[in-house]
Amino acid sequence: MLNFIQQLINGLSLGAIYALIALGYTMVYGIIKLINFAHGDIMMVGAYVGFFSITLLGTNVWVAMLFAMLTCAVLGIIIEKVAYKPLRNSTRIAALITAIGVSFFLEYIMVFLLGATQRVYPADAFPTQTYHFSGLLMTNKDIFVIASAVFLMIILQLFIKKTRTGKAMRAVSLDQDAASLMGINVNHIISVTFAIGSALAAAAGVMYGVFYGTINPLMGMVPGIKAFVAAVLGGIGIIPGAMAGGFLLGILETMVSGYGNSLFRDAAAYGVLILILLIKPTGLFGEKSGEKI
Amino acid sequence: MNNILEINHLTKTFGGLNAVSDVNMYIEKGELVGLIGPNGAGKTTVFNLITGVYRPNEGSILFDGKSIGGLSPHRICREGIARTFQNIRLFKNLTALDNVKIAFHKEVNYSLLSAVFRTNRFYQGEDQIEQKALELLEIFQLGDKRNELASNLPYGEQRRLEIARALATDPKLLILDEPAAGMNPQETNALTELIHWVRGQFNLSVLLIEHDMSLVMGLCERLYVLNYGQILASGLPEEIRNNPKVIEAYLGEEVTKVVSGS
Amino acid sequence: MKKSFKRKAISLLTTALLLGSLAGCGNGETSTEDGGTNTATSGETIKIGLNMELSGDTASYGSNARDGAMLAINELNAAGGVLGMQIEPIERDNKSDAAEAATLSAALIGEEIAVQVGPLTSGCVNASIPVLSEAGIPIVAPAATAANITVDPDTNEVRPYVFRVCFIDPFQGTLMAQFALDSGYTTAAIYKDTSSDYSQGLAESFKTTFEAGGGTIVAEEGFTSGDRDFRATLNKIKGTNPEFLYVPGYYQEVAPLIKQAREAGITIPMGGGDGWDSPDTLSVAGADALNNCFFTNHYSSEDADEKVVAFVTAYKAAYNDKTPDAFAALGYDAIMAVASAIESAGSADPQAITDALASLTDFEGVTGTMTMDEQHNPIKAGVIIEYVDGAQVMNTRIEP
Amino acid sequence: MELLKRNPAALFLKILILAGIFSAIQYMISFKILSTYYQMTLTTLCLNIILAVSLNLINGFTGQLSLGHAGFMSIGAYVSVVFTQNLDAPFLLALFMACLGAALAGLVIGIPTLRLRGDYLAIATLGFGEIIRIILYNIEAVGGAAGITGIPKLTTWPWLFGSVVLTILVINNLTNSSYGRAIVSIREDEVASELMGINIVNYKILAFIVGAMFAGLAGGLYAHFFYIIKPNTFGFMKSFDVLVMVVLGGLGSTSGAVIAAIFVTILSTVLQSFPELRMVLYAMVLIIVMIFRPQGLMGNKELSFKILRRKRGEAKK
Repeated sequence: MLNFIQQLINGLSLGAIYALIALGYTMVYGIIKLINFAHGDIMMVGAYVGFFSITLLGTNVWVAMLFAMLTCAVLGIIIEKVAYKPLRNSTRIAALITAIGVSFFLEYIMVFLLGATQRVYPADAFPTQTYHFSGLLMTNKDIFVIASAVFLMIILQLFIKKTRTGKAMRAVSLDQDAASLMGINVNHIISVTFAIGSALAAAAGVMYGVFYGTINPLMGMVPGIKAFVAAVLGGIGIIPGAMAGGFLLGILETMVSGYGNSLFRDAAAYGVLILILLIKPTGLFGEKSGEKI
Repeated sequence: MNNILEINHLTKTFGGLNAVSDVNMYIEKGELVGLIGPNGAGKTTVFNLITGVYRPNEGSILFDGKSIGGLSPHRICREGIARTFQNIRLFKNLTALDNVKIAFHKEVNYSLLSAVFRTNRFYQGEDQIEQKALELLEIFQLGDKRNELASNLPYGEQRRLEIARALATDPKLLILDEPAAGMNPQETNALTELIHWVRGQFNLSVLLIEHDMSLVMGLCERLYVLNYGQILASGLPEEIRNNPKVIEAYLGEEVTKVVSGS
Repeated sequence: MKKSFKRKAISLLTTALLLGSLAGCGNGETSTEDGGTNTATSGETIKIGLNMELSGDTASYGSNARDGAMLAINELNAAGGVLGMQIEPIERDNKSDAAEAATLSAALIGEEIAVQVGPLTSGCVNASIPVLSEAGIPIVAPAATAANITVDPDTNEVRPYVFRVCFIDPFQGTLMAQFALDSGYTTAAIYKDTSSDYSQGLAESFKTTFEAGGGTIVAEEGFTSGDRDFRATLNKIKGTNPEFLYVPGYYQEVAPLIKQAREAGITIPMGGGDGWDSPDTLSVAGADALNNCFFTNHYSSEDADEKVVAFVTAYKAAYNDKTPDAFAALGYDAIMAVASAIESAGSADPQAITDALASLTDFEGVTGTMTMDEQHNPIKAGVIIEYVDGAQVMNTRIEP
Repeated sequence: MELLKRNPAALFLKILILAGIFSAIQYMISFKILSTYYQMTLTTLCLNIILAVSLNLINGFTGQLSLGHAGFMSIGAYVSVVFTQNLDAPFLLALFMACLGAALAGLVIGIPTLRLRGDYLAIATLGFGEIIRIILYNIEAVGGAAGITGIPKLTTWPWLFGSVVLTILVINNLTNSSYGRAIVSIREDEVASELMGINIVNYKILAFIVGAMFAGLAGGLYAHFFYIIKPNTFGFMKSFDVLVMVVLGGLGSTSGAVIAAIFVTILSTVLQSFPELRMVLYAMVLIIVMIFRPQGLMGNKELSFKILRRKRGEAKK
């Protein structure tokens, strides 16, 4: 039982990283209905910006995170304007292929500029502290990522439900044409969405670096796909769903490794994706909506 | 059995809202029926229910005596219902001829292997389809446009091509969603004649949604009026024209339009 | 219409500018590539094909080995070359792809190379062998540790043109298992990288030796390269109460793994192979976590041996203060072994090099002194290195 | 035979050209004019053509984004090797089983996921490819991560040539039939297509199976040429390479896919020494082509004598 709770904690903190990335994924998908394959790679760029901010500028981890978020917000806007916007009225397959192109572009431009070797995140940027409660084990980093995932999810949810921009986002995600008729500047709203989504990815990137100690140009690929699985699991386009999906996926992977066969952990994650797509493609929190004809 | 289509208690809800509720309709064989109503009344939803795009929550749809409610669209098409779309949905990057050929799909009489190995049967089948498709294009005066991409055709011709494509599926019931939208009066007149002629020639029943009242009144033998997802009235065109409820429903819309400044 | 064209034109321009700036950076970065050839004076050169993994998932092994090899070539050329001839490296990227590696070997044969150094991974080496052997060109694999590289597994015959400068998987696994048994441990767990044949090979030989010596393997778990979170499996392993944990993997995964193991309260000794060796292991896992950790290696970059010190200094000077890992050292040694073979053969003819490589004796490399055995595997010392408060300390040196 | 009557001159010409290409290369191989390197590049080229043409059926003609082509290829490779190495089956049977195995996998993944919208399919096929790889890692019988080595070299030029011709022929004949038009109509407008009586799920699955089948063929040929197969060979990167070819050549143009496969194979050889740049360039090709010509360079046009003639006619006007 104790071991089970320990595994649950492990699962939650792994899931928190997925959740953070999934939040941005789900926002972008919600608004332009595009799987932004590059999202995981924006996280990677964020991790690098944080890394250089700490090592070259000597900032602390919080300033580094802020830097990373700002840089990636701008990067997100640029990516949208350059690569996605011209394709807004194209076929879905064209947009998807572009997204894959952007993803590879970010990965290999970083390999080209910085080399494929990994970088070590300075360990003293965020010293680990370990807490024991009656046989259970938790580090300050666990608490930090879980808390940030929940905190950011709540902020984001409030932002979307309460603010003017948030409401405009919802309107755009429901019907772009109608929203623009209502006087909403659709381009502006899409830019804001990309900025927020990318900033969240950057935050996740810095946390990833702090948490696991190393970063490399291809680090975004797998977490990116996993985060997408998390977003689908929770119901894509739904903010609390992304977080729940992230945590669920983290726990699932932990349980497969901890009680099943660690060799098939990733297979289980993709298996769940295919399963959820079959049984309830709209995800756990999603509602069905028909296509307009 | 004199009715080609019979709809009973048809209901469809979206997220708790009734888009269509308790609709009852029938169409007799060979009849030309219109479905009218203000914007957002649920007309296209009824069409989508009949053609299987949506599944009804309640109610039955009988086509030629057979229940088709809940069948998938391609099955319903094979039963003999064909349609056009409010905002034209041609296969834009294909030629006019290919658009029609695709709709002849259920007449393909050669197997996949025949196609791969190019047997004689394949060539015969293709020739037949090509010939039929060309005939149909000629009927709709599109013969010389056969190799044009659908997206390059002028608006009116796209509408005609869509009807031709629908007829290629050999329907018993043709469903037209605002066929005259965006046409000038001259074109509308030609269309009216065309629909009349097509019905006789192909031995069809026709159900159409239309906003253009002159077309509806001149063409349809019977009308249904839909408002807020419910049948408000039905009857002969003259009866509908003078029905106070209908006038109110339409007037209401006009008034809102004026108020909202559109 | 016009407007959308303008928008597209702008985005094209932006991308073009990006590409332009990219190409600009590229010139500066890749200048090391042909650094070795510029001192060539005599018309005759010895062409060495470098068939390496420079992109794809094992790109970091290939680029480090390439750097080590280029350093060796530059040193040799600066010292007047081999037999008075300059060495001309022909560098090719096999994209970590076996088919590509084979194709490149064929291309290198066309360029009349005397010998091929690389690829790094056993799979790519295996794919290269048939082409090169047919043409009678020797291949020196710096780091292909799979047992079946130099010997044909079907016929059990030694492949005449295939050599390597590293010890083989079974050697490392056996070494560590023996070490664990000697230390008095009777139960062990294995946590291996299932996506790497290297890791699987080490795990297998560890298991065989350990069980043959009377020990029990209580758990065998796996991760895949790229993983960073190992806590769930570590907790599971912890539950099986092993006395020793064998983690044959590469430092990218092993370092966070060790750290997480210690955080999860796994205090038992842990062991691994040469894949552990990197300064990153220390900086990621931390000195405390690494106490009571041991790994088998070809060489240690912190070794006080003067050959090693000279190599590390030269490497750091050449590559932005980067510390050479085992791949870099093995790449360097592969070139040096080839050079030594050419000198002793007195000829750069492929067949002469092959014969000289087969009888290579007491060649002093950075990774140890080696003598080629009849199976074309170097007989060389292996070391077990222990981490003591962050420092690599030679625990045991096992002479051949 | 109708086939002979239709346009005997063109048919004769085509056969003549093919026979010419075949014998010219066979001559060069037999008399060792073509070095091993060029033979290997030629093999890669042929495999790329098969992969690009078959993926184009799924991505280009049907409009469904599949990112799991390398997964199907790996199934073909492993199945064929099991047949030749462990069961001593003749090569033809092994290749046939490779196709069958991959087609079966296409069916298994196709039935559930093709009911979904396009973007889910992309992710599902990606996950599917990964699952295959993970499973292969963990099957000791096929060598785990190390894969299988020492595969007999059975893939020769006649096999390659025959396979390329077969692939192009089958896919071309399929797409130029009613079945092919049905498939294309799905890409153009799924809803309209279904309302015209086309069972879109069936046709998507058909395209998927046929595409997977030829990927399996490519896998079998690959395994018996390059001596070794391992799970990592068939990663996402391989699928990505093929996708670049399809996009470049035109989504829905078989001749475009062939041309692009040739072009990309040569380009990748030229860029050998600039590995990172190659990937950056590939990525930019995807982005730029999609922005300026979302239908791909050739669009859905086929290169044929007819087009050439028409072009000349236009120029005269």
